[in-house]
Amino acid sequence: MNEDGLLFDAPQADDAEGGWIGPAGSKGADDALYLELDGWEGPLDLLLDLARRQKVDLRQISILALVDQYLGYIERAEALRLELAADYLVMAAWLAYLKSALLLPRDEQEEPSAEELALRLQLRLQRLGAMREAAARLMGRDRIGRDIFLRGAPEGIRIDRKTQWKCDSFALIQAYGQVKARTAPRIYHVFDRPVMTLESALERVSAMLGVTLDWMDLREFLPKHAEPRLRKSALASSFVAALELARQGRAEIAQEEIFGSLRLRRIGQ
Amino acid sequence: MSEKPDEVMRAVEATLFASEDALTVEVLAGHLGGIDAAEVREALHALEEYYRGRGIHLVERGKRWHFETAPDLAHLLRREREQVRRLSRAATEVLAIVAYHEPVSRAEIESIRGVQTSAGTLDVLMEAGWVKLAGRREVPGRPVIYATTPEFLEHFGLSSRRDLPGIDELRAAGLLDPVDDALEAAMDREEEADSGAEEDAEEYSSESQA
Amino acid sequence: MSEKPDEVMRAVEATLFASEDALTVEVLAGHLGGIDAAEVREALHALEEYYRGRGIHLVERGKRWHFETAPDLAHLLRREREQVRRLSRAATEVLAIVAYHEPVSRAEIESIRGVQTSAGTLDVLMEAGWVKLAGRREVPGRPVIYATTPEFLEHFGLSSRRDLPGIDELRAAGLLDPVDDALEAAMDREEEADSGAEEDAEEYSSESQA
Repeated sequence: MNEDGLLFDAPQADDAEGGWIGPAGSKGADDALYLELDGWEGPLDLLLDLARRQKVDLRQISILALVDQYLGYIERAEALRLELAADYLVMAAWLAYLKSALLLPRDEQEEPSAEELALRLQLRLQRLGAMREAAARLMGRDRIGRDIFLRGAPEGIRIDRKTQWKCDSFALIQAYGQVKARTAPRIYHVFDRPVMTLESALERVSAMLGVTLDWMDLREFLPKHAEPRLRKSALASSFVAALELARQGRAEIAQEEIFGSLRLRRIGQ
Repeated sequence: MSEKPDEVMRAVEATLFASEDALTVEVLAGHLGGIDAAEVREALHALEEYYRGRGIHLVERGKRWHFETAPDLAHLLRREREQVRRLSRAATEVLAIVAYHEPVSRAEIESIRGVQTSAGTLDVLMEAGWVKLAGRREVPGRPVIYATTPEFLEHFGLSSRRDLPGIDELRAAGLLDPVDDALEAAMDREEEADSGAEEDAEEYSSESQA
Repeated sequence: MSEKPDEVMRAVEATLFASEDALTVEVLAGHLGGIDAAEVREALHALEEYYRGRGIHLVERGKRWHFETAPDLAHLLRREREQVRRLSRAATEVLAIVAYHEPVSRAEIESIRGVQTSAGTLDVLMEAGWVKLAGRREVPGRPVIYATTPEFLEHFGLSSRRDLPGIDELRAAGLLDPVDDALEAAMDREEEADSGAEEDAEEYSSESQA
């Protein structure tokens, strides 16, 4: 939020207190313009302090007088070769501009008008002043541990939670049944499935190859009228048998294309 | 003032006396088991009355009740060792701004103070338990916003935020409104009056009604 | 009982309230600065009388005075809140195993259940008063063994452990049939809602593979 960007669009100093220390002994040299050892929390703080010294309601302060006081202060600080934080200088420059604008005839002023800028500054000072006062009143209240005390040794109240467990005998017995069922030895039944072993496939394929010299499709080696599951097993076993025969140099295998039919022929001896 | 305290009063009295923390009506009713909240509230008010004028008072702070010593006895009880954390000026100012403007974002605090708030300042207030995060404001950037806690009210002896010193006057004077709103109202006034003097007291006091 | 407490009474009342320790008449008198011990004593007795019958009493113990909660309200300071919770499935199983096989060691329970049993499960059963330590088994390692209690029999309406149905009866009742996964899942979910079964959730998922 930068509603007051006009005033504070320059980098602001950190609010470390004491970053802005005047030389000791200068205090009281000038009633309106002394250098406080405590320093201020930024230019607005200094302005508020100066405004307060006008000893009037913040709503009635003279902005022109305030500007002069601030600029005088800054000049004085510079004469004393004090390191001034950048935002104090930014504020000084802005106030110098404000002052010159306020002195111009009204119809020569730019927008926003100098009066508006001055009013805005005044409103800000009022708000900061109000909060500063509120803070002081708050801190001055009767405070716990300083002015008002709580009981020194309270016994303390405590709620102990006690659990009442609930379970019935059916749940108990059922749980035991489940343990038993879960951990009982299991008997596995493996059913016989119709298969053609590799041995029988080898025997069958080599026997059938012996009958002819022509290429034969692998499927022709499979038992006809076999049930589908046996056919599947026979196809797998016969394929492996064909590879085995090829390895032994007793048969050759051909396939025209990928996934094409596999043909088989005896190698004549 | 009843001559003889009834059982609910005695129970409420004993529980609050023994408790380490301030308790709400609801917590009290819950603790006492099955006692109606209205009945507890009634007992609290009877006790509050009963303890008026005594060395100990029963007080309500942010809807929580506790016993504490009477403020006028502070001179007898004030301890040599400072038990209260000394806050820096920046921290007291930030605390006041949070209390009077809550919920408030850090940028809003900074715009009132005219300086950046160092990270430590809000931390100190949160550590003291007086300020807490109160969510985010639903505007671009979703800034975190801050508010005060019941412990804040308790520590400073405030029944509620309405008890903040001078808050009604500040609100009436528009001093809790953003500068922009106040500026707009003042400019409107000025146009009507068609007078340019910034020192015109009447004008500014009329702002407060705007 | 004085209708309006005098200033000494108020000061004594507040001082004792705020003090962390019980205080003697002399310490009180010293603290209150220049008040006669006799006057303090008088105030203490007046206050003692004043608080009689209230939720708080002012009492003297070994010459030192302090406030305390009325003895008949002591129960308010330590409230017990009972809550009924269903035993988790793991705990029910362990309880059943203890009942059928007692005395058993934890290792034996685990070997019967086929899964690890968290220490908390047996604690819960002991807290419930249904299982107790029954010594140690005189084998290497001397493991602790567990058995059921008379409260267990009472709670489950059994006159003796022999009333528990045997394996054959369980089978006849269909209780040895494996539960289907859906039911198991449903029960797990129920247990989670019941809470207290967090440590068992993993056990079950590994059980289902077992």
